[in-house]
Amino acid sequence: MQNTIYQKLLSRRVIFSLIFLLLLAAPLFMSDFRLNLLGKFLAFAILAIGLDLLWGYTGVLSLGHGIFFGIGAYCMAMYLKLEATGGTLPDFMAWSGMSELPLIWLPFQYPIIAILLGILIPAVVALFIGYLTFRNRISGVYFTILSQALVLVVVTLFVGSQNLTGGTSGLTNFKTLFGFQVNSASTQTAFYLITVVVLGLVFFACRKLIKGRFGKILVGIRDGENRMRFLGYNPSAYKTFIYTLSGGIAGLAGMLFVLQVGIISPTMIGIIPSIEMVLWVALGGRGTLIGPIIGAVLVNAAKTGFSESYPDIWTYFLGLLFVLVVVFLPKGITGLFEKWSDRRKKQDVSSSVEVEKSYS
Amino acid sequence: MFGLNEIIITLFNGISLGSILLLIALGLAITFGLMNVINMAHGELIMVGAYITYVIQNLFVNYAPPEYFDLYFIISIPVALIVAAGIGMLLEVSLIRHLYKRPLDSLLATWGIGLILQQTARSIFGAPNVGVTSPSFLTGGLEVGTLFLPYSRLFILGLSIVCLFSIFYYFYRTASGRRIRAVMQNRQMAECLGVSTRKVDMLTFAIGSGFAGVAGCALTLLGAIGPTIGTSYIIDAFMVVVVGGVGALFGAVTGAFGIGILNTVFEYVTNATLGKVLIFVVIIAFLQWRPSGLVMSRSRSLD
Amino acid sequence: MSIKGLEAGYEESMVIREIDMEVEENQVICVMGRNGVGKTTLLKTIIGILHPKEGSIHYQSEDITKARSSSRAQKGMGYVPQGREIFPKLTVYENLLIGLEAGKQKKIDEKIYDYFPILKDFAKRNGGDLSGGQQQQLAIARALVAHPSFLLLDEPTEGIQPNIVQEIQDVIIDIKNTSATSMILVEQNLDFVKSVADYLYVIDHGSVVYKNPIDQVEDDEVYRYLSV
Amino acid sequence: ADNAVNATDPEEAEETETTEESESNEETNGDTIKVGVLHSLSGTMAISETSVQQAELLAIEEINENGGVLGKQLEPVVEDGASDWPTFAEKANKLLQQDEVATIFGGWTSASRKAMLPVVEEHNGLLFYPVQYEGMEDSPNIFYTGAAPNQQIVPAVDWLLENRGDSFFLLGSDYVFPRTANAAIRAQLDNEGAELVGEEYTPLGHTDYNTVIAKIRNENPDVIFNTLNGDSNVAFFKQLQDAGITSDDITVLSVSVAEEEIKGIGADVIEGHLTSWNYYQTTDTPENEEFVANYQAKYGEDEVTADPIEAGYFGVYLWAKAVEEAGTTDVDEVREAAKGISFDAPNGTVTIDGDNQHVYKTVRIGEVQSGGMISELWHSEEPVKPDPYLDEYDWASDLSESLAE
Amino acid sequence: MSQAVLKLKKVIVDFSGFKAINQLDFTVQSKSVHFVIGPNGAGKTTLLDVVCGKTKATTGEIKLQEKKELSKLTEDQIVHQGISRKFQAPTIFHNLTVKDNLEIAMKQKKNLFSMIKAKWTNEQKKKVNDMLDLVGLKEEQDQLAGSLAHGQKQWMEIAMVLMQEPDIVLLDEPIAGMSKKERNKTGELITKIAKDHAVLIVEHDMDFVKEYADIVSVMHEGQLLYEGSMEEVQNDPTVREVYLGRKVEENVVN
Ligand SMILES: Nc1ncnc2c1ncn2[C@@H]1O[C@H](COP(=O)(O)OP(=O)(O)OP(=O)(O)O)[C@@H](O)[C@H]1O
Ligand SMILES: Nc1ncnc2c1ncn2[C@@H]1O[C@H](COP(=O)(O)OP(=O)(O)OP(=O)(O)O)[C@@H](O)[C@H]1O
Ligand SMILES: NC(N)=O
Ligand SMILES: [Mg+2]
Ligand SMILES: [Mg+2]
Repeated sequence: MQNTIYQKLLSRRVIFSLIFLLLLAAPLFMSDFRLNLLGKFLAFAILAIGLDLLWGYTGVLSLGHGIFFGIGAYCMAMYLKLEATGGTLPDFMAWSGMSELPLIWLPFQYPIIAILLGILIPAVVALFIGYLTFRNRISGVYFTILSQALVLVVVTLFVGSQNLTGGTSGLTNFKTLFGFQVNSASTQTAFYLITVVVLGLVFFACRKLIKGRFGKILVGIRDGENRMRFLGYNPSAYKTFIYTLSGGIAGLAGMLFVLQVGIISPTMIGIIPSIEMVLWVALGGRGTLIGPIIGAVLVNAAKTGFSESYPDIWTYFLGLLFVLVVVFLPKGITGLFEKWSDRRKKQDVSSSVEVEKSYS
Repeated sequence: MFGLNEIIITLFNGISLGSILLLIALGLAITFGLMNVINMAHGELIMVGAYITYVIQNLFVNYAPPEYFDLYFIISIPVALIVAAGIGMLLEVSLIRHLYKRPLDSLLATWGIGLILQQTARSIFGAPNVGVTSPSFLTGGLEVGTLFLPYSRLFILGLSIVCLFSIFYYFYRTASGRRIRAVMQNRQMAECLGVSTRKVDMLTFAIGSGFAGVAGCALTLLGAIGPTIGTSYIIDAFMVVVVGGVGALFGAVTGAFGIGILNTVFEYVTNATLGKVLIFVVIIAFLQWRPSGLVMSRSRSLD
Repeated sequence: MSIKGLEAGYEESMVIREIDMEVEENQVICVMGRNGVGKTTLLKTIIGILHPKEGSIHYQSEDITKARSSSRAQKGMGYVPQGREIFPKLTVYENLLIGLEAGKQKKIDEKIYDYFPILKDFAKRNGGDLSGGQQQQLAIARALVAHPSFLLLDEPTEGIQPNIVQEIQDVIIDIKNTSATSMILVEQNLDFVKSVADYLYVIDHGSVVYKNPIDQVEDDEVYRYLSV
Repeated sequence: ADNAVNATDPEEAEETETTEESESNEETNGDTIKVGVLHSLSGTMAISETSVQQAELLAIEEINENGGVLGKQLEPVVEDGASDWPTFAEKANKLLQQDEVATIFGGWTSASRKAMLPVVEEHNGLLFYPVQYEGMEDSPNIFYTGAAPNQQIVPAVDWLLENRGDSFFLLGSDYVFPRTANAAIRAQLDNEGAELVGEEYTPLGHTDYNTVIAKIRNENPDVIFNTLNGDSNVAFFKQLQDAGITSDDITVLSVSVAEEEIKGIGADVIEGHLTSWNYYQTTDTPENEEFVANYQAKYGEDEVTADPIEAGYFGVYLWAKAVEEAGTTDVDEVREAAKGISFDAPNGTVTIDGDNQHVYKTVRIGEVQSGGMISELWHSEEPVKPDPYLDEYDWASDLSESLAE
Repeated sequence: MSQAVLKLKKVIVDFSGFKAINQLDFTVQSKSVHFVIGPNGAGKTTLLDVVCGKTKATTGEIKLQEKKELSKLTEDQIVHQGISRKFQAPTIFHNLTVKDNLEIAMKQKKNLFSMIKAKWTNEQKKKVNDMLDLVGLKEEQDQLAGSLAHGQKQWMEIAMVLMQEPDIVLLDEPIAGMSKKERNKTGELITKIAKDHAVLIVEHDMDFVKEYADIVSVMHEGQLLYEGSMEEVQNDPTVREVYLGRKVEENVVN
């Protein structure tokens, strides 16, 4: 028994490393356009890992991760925009009657600060919201719906503050980063590789976090928050921490997104993308760390594929995909794998107990 | 700054917005509040109601004598109810029933359903908005002094109250309603006591969906009818239910009118964008005070 | 009721195996056994919450192995689950009304309130607010209002104050005497069992290891099965 | 297969900038020329954009029936922008890099155009953008076939001041087009000594106009200059009518409401209000008669045509003509050849202005009729030269100065 | 007997008008097995709820060791004050193994940052192993807790309570659903615990109470009806009337 577990672990490690190497080698055999798409998907995958920490492990479903993603992306974009306009005011500010750079844009003249803020601001926003909601034991669907309303508000705010954010159009038309042409093929390849490395780092950091006792506590909070209080834990603190962490990770993902896609706009942080983010996790398999990565890549690949092949009716397929996966693969794709390998191993009775999870 | 007149008209507008919110949230208060199904396709069921109204209007234009035209709207309401309920029932049988134990999953699956329904509408009716002409008895309004209260608004207010009371009566005063509540609280035990939970589930989801249809019908008086009509209302509907307290019908009423009035006031003194932001701040503050909505249901169980 | 070769469990783990049981009209069968041997699982299978992998259940000479719980209830089976399973947000009165779903009568028999007077006092309170013991009483009452012809009781005295335990015992005896109701009763308390049962089964590891009419039961023997 | 082709050519992105490379691409395309058609077919913008897409496909079909371009058939590659600007960028990238299309016809919102702009510039592609917009832009890789502000908004304000009164209420959706347009209108009103009594913005998709209407009622303007976009128009006009305010009380002039939108609003609701465009379905030219007939024959008798639909339609012809002129689909040569090219479009003769790649168009102000058609009240003497930066107007000098940077 | 560890003064718990606990004064002595009995609905569970912070007292004060006021603390803070609670229905973590359940219950620093760094120490391993032995769940240690039988779950929950090494142990009907033999084992365990801790138990099984109680409090309608040894309690006529009934009476006579 002990032995097989060890073997499993070992083989898993091998598989992970193989995938990682394959991703690193992708520039050798993929076209620029496809590589760029894959890089975008992997940025999404980073976010999905953070979201899964929150949902799969801690049982908090956020339909509002778009805003953290967005804030990170905007931070990066603000720097890129300033870099592109080279000292003059960005065009949308001029149209909105501004005469000088607003205060909150000032720090974003410096790339390092912009990058740091791209992680910090979303994390702090999450910390603030998390503190206010979890402290008061707003949980389950209440939190979920609230997080969704939050998206609505943030988007409204971003759209409404056109002089600061570029409004509906968002920020685009970038030129350079650290002096490199952001749109050139070689820079894009570099961005892709950075994304792969960041993904790997985030993955292993999160894995380390949840493999220990900490992870068990998260599961405890997911399955019986109140019970954890009577064991002496303060679930609010844990939830707030994970929320903050996943907010920061989302911000990081947003930055990588902007670098590769070259635009961020409120449509990318709104209700619909926020829900889709959750779908990546669900589809890949929540409560596993590899699941969200698979989910993010597959859903987006499917989305791109469907829409390229059937531009006028592709949403049928996407909708159907969601429905089928949720109904028939409640544990996502990784759940399918698990079932499959379980069946092959025909383990003893103990593992076969199906326990109903109730996440709310 | 404010004259009495302004206060009254703002109040009326707030109540009117509240009644719209209530109407779109009532069905959701059933499917989400009672059944715990996070039905993201609720907005698309509203869309179904709106398109039904459009279709019936066109039937009247093409086949009925013009003097009967206004009747189309009266007929649309029950038809929208029935068709939306039918679609709801179909959804329940094919999909929702697999998801009762997984409320958050229901969110995802119904999101997919929403996508499919939207695309279906686009395929059938085309992507552009379609036009519905309000019946003549609902154009114009009631003039009270300097106030002007549009009939369409008054009608929606009345309709939402009628819907509310029929739902309340049904759920809290009839045996069938009691069965529904029992099943929603403990499906397995209700089954063991002889309640056919399959029937009850189907019926309940159908009722919730049906009221979405009615809301869609009413919304044709106010706004655009297109494939994405649902998305503009769905968040508001959920907010109403959450502020009111999930599972509490009366909470939904207070939630709807509370949000409606506050939103109108905020929007009046600031602008539409800021109004939206302010209302959210108020809701967060409110939930600090009442974390599980206005009508809290204390339960002794641990989780 | 006749049960033949019943096997049931959760997912892939079989909890009960090859259980045969005959219950005649107006007979009270008692099931005893240590924790986790499958008593609850047996009752759940009989009422239809669990579906057996093997074997059959016949009730009033009808095969109900595949029937839904609700139709079993409609056929006159009543169930008092372990853990009470009260509808928490229905009032006590409404809980009882749901109990009526399975029967033909439309009104609650006042006799219920004679058995459990607190139910009348608390009629308007939410079921979920009752104390553990109060809920247990409500659960029994809820099963009784429909006048079931076959009653499944899973540890009905768990968590009940002694004088009410006594009353429940009386109620069971009363039902046995005044109607033709058959019962399967799961209990831990041998004294209680002896005072109401006609027949005793002891289950261990999912199978019947001992059965005897109650008058032939020897305490020591039973205790031996009940201990390890 | 596409992947495989591209894999052999990793530096392709850079090389497309050189002419030789583009020509060699052309050869691999064989007997057809691929053109991209990129509009929102799903999401909220689909309500407007699908019809433009239809018109462009109609034009492509017509051109193909007449022998194609340079003797080759056009092969439309349709993509869905999904009402999401990053998706527009992605798909534009895909069309240029993967499909190597000769040009893209697409976009509706200014935001979608701004998303595609860096992509077409980076890969030296072409974009034909068919919708009226706020101006302040002239990318060498974009042809703007909709109206510039001086071809729609400025003359509309002039006309209103002359004919309807001088107290204005500005109502718009909260994004770049209405905000920028209104900045120009403010300057213009200021210059004319007219009165601005209110300015309100509502989020895109806003559906409750009670409060805005209450504000309008308080201010009682002569004119509401309406730059609302999309669904909001339906809600606004329905609720305006419910509030008992008719076109006799206050004139609403809209710049984003055309025949198509009127269908969704209901003609009786908006009857008597005004619009400003370059084209109406009722525009009386032989080209238009044919266009409407063909469009309805293909897409149904109930379908209407409208300004952006027409602009999408003639954009395809303008491109085709420029390609014929250039004798190649090479972007730089087409751009050069396009300068000054004219085409007899349904709205009249349109000419590409070589300075800014916008087109000369006739301005028309019309009134909505009970049947949903718009009848022209006024039109400019001749096609107006496009002036995206409003350079010709003194009152706009502040504005364009700050914007030109 | 030694000093009082827990003292309730004039505590009222009001559920929208219904006083589940009404002006209750209540004291728990250290190192004693203190049983609370009383009719269904007397307020016993509510008493435990109030002590462990699950329910907030409407008025009154609850003091630990004469100084610490509990009613202001949150549930988890109360746990760290040394009060642990087992609930009436087993509430355990179904998706964790038996061992994991004990691991997270174990006494340790339970704030966020200590937990991120937490590692098994040898001492901790031993503690968990000993506890598994004690409650006889050694073989099941790697099973998911959800797959245990009702009785085993009860055991595991007691183990979880003990892992917290509390000063005061609150048990709500710990032997419900246990067989005779297991009851005895539980009883012995309780006696063992009470060597260093105070144990407050709600129970309906009179035989069990009789065997293990140091002090018995009888609650009725939210108030203390009687307090004393089991013998005294059994002989009190009011207690007999409202609670015990005739059978126990017979037993007592026998
Ligand atoms: N939901 C479940 N999923 C998986 N296994 C279960 C489930 N419920 C019970 N079991 C297993 O089934 C076996 C029998 O449980 P059951 O509840 O029938 O026992 P019991 O005899 O009623 O015990 P008790 O006296 O404690 O009530 C136990 O070993 C338990 O592990
Ligand atoms: N949340 C609540 N709302 C209303 N009444 C409540 C609530 N909680 C408890 N009660 C009432 O308070 C009384 C005391 O309940 P409690 O659970 O303390 O009883 P108990 O002594 O533990 O009974 P049992 O022995 O049956 O478990 C009961 O009458 C119960 O109905
Ligand atoms: N260009 C526009 N109408 O957004
Ligand atoms: Mg049991
Ligand atoms: Mg109790």
